[in-house]
Amino acid sequence: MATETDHTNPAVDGSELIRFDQVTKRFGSNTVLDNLDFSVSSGKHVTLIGPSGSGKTTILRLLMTLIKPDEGTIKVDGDYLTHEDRAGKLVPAGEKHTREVRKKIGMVFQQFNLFPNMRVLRNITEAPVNVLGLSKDEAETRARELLDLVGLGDKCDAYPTQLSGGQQQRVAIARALAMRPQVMLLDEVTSALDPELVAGVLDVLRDIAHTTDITMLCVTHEMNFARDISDDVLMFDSGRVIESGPPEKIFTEPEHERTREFLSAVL
Amino acid sequence: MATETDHTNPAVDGSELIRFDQVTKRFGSNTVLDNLDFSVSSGKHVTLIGPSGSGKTTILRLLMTLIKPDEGTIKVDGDYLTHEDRAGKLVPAGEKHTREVRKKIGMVFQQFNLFPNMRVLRNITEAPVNVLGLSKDEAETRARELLDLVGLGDKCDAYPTQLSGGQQQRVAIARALAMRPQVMLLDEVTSALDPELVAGVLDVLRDIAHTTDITMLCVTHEMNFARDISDDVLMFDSGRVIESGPPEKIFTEPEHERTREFLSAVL
Amino acid sequence: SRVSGSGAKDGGNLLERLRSQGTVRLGIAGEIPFGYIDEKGEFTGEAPEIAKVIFKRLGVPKVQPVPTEFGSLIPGLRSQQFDVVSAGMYINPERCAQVIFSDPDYRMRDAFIVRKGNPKNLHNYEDIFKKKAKMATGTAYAEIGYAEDVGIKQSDMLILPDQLAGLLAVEQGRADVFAGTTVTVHNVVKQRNSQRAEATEPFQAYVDGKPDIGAGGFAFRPEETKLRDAFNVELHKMKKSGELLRIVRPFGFTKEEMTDLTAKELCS
Amino acid sequence: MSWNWDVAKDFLPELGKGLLITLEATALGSVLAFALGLVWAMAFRSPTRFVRWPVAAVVEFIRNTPLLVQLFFFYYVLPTWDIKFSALTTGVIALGLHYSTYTAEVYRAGIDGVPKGQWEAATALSLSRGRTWIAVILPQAIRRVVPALGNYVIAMLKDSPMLALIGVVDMLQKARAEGASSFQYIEPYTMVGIAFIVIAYPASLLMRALERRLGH
Amino acid sequence: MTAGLWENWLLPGVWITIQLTLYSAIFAAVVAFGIGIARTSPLWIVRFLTGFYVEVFRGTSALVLMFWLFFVMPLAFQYQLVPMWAAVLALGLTYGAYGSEIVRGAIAAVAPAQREAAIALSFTPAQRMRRVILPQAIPEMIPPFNNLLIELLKATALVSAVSVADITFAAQLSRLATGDSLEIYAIILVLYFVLAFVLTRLMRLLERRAKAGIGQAPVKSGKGPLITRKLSARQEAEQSSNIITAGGAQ
Ligand SMILES: Nc1ncnc2c1ncn2[C@@H]1O[C@H](COP(=O)(O)OP(=O)(O)OP(=O)(O)O)[C@@H](O)[C@H]1O
Ligand SMILES: Nc1ncnc2c1ncn2[C@@H]1O[C@H](COP(=O)(O)OP(=O)(O)OP(=O)(O)O)[C@@H](O)[C@H]1O
Ligand SMILES: [Mg+2]
Ligand SMILES: [Mg+2]
Repeated sequence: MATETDHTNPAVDGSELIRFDQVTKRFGSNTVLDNLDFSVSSGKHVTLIGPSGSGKTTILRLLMTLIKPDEGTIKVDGDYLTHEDRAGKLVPAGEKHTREVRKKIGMVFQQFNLFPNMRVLRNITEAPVNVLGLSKDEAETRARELLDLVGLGDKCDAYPTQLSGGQQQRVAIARALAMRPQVMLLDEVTSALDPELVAGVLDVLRDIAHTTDITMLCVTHEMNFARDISDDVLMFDSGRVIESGPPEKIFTEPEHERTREFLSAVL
Repeated sequence: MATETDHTNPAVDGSELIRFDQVTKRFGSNTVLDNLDFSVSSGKHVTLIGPSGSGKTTILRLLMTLIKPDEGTIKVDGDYLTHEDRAGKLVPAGEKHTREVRKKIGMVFQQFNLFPNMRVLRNITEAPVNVLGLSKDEAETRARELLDLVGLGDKCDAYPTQLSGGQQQRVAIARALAMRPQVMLLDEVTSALDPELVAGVLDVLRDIAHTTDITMLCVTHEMNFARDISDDVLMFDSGRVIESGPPEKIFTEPEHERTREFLSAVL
Repeated sequence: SRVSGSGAKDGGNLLERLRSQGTVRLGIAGEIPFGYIDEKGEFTGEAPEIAKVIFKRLGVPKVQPVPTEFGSLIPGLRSQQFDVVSAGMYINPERCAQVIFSDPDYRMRDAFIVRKGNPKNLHNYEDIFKKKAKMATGTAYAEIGYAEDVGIKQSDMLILPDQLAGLLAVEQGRADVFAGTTVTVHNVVKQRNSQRAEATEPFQAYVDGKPDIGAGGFAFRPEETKLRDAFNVELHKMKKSGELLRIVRPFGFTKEEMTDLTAKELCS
Repeated sequence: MSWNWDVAKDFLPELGKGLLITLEATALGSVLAFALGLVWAMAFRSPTRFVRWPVAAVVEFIRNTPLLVQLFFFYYVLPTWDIKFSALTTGVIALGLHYSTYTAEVYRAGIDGVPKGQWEAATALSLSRGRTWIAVILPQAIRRVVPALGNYVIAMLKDSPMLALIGVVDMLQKARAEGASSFQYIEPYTMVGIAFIVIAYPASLLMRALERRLGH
Repeated sequence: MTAGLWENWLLPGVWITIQLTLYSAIFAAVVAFGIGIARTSPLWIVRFLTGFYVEVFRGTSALVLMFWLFFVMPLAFQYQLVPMWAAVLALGLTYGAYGSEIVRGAIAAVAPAQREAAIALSFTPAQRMRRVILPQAIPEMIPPFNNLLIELLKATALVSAVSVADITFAAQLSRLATGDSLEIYAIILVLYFVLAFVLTRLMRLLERRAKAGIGQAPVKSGKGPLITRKLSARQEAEQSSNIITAGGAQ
């Protein structure tokens, strides 16, 4: 998985879309990721599993540039994420470069993080209009389509606080999709929800996984869901990938003792 | 139990020490106690049991004059608690009269309520010195004896925040005893404690119950403790005593369906 | 402390009390040249210097300054914050209703601070009124009354705390003219060595169409007539001997400013 | 107490004119304080300490020194630097600047109260920094600080009489002028005092009501 | 600035400002505790009157009040205070009203269970207040009181308007004497800042001792701006006084 591929047409299905190269991340003296290498091919749905504190969220936050790696580089679609290639030398990226690369990534958070001061529709159109430069009409048409997709066509004018958690999360998914990202990051998107609301959100995600060719990087504890949608499952422990493979293999005949332990605890 | 007794020597063992007469207490439209009659004889250890919200705490708080009854009268040791007998007419009691009657009552709270600004010794001596007029030396001698009794002879100079919950509760018991009350009110004194600290407090109370002739009125969910120390158990429901008797009877062959239900749930 | 009842009809005993204390408190208003604190932190001025001499002769060796705002001089005197107002205060009927005055120790006409070259050609209050110039003056200055007399509304005036603020206001164009007494305005222009403003020639102000004589003296509480009379006696001696002019000459006063008017004339 | 209704009646129109100036100074001062305070609060959040530290130092200094002295400073010193302002303008600037150091803290609390997830969501949507402030953070922050800001408006109202000391003809200055020229003190000063209570009390009741409504 | 101006006016002015702050603070503290405690009275008339007092004095401007005491009182009541005491009275009454809200808020913040425990031990209402409630409430009052004290220090500059020779008044005289505004005002702004800094430090010390006195660990000052007026303290002040105060009444 970690071999160099052709960069001339990087978004083509099957090519390498995300690449972590010797990435180290520390919080104080706590080394959370230790010289991590891993990559995700375009169009794939990859699930990260592993015990709490193993660094799954950290990977997503690095990709979203919410935090910066201490060492190593991250490439997205062939471009360095936190570095710039200036005359052959890697220098820390400027805000503008980062924003450009980051546009290819969308993220859905555990806590939804909808903007409470905007109605549902504007939550979705705000970024397309101001970042992608879509006209208001275009953005609204796109937003309405997405809301239909997540089954909330009638909630355009509601404020987030007027929605249930499950509905809010579905709006958050629509909001992320509205930016037409090449890759979606999903960090335990159902774990803040009441149990009866989980299914609705997972159904929407399944739908998206099966009907679009968007690349997905999910952290989840919903193993059934992971099995359903994943092309690859990566098992993390202590900031390293200790095992990876298609879900049928990982879930049924894991190689590592640690994976077995973990799965027997969560399944 | 609710018959009039001789008042000339009211504190004598076996005479009536507490008497509720047609007491009604409402909170807003919620009638918590409804024409309640009941009495406690001097020297007896009485336990109040019953489901949550049945009015047990309310009874203790009425006795402690933390709240006032809406109707009816309460007598302690032959004196009206919240009323004064002025020229044969019952009038609401003044602060001074109430305080005089209240001196016969001590209370231990669920949350200990030690004074955080005073060291342990002063927590205990403060009231005897300022209310009973004991000299500082007398009060301290008494306090040290009581601290020995509750097994905390070495904690005189600690602040309450430096003690564990169980230790704080034992200090609270000592503080109440230091006023030499005729009756002690105990409201779920162990339910705010970590399980491993409960036993120590109950042991102290058992000790006091068995070695002194102080009257005790306990609300507790510790049925074993109730069985151990009680002369009488009163089963409350919806602000009424629905059943009463010695613990052997109540715990083994309760008459009422409601009591049976309650006991099967808590035992 | 209670205000001493103004009922004392016997002329008061303040002078005796001052003699036994050895100190008299002078109310001054921080107005150059009448009474002010100089660069060395010492208090001086035309009026305090006269007062120092006279009180010494009356048997009160020490004077203590109590600087205050001009508008607080009369209330301060009446409420015993100090014993004498020694600020070159103009004597006029309104003030005479509140306090009693010594005979004036100087008389003076008004002058203006204007921008260099006097571009609006302002020489008296009528000029200001006619040319709708923006006038500034000090809090509670008598000049407010003079200006009102020709029709300038008080609400159109810029009332400033002191002459230094006035000079700056004119220099900066916040006001076209600052009105004050001749010596005051000349002094401040000189002190600041202003490059952008100048003082005009003195002129006569009018009230009710009659020339108003601006003459200033020392104010006392109404019941203290004895002290005032004793003060007057010494003042007159100094006027006669020419000592008065000698004392005040360093503050920019000339023979022009000397007067034989009495407080009685000015109060009516 | 010798209250003279005639004096009071004569002073009333003057009081009215002074009141207008008082309100004008308060209103303009508030606008300035609100705007500047926001600038400070955003500067506190600046990514570079070369902005944060100097701003923090200046804000601390202004907040811990008297408004009156600042007023004199601006009134007497600015002209020597050839900056020309009327007394009222100077007063409004001093008032606004002084109170901006208080409103800055209010905004800061409001901004800190916006959950971190909101910043992260804005980053995840690639919103620019400016857009994040304008569309996401400030609308949420300002809503909760409105009552606190309102309280500072009332405080400014009560501080506005200081402007009289640099010659702004507000209510207090009207009373001083009346006292100085006619030696009538009782009525003008009493009326000014009452005027302040009559305005400030309902205003603070209003703020308390607002606080309750926006409570959550 | 000449030595004479420093010696005769500015330094005595600093001393006057310190005295004023001290006296006004003491007076305000007495008012604050008196009114703050009275507002918890079971008698409605006491609560009403003290509430009225607070509203009136929070509503007035301290400067207007000072002028009133200085100019109107002597005429209206034939009673004259020397300017210094008129100033102390005005500042004390105003800041006492603000302080009373802090006192009331801190008393209300003491756990009701403490009051109940004290009743159960038969303390009289006065003993409850003095021995149980206040000792716990006072440490909580110190941070908001610190803020109020700085406001008070700043407000003392107002006394220059009624001719009390404090720092600000000395500055006015010096300005007239030298004609130089920048230097003198810059100097006294720094003087005020230093005084504020020293006061804050002292209050910090007091806070630490008070907290230690009730068995609580002293709070670490942590980050916070150089002069220590923590935001949290400000918020406490705001909450407990329900309404501003900061800068409130000058
Ligand atoms: N901002 C931070 N500051 C300090 N430590 C952090 C921070 N964020 C994460 N960590 C630490 O990094 C480690 C990995 O955290 P991370 O959130 O990536 O784990 P995770 O695999 O997502 O776990 P979980 O399943 O509980 O969400 C943990 O030990 C965590 O305490
Ligand atoms: N201060 C109060 N205000 C309003 N209602 C109250 C108040 N105190 C008690 N109640 C109500 O009175 C009823 C009886 O309360 P009480 O605390 O006496 O019950 P309890 O038997 O002690 O229950 P528990 O076992 O849960 O402590 C409850 O319904 C409670 O909600
Ligand atoms: Mg995580
Ligand atoms: Mg209970």
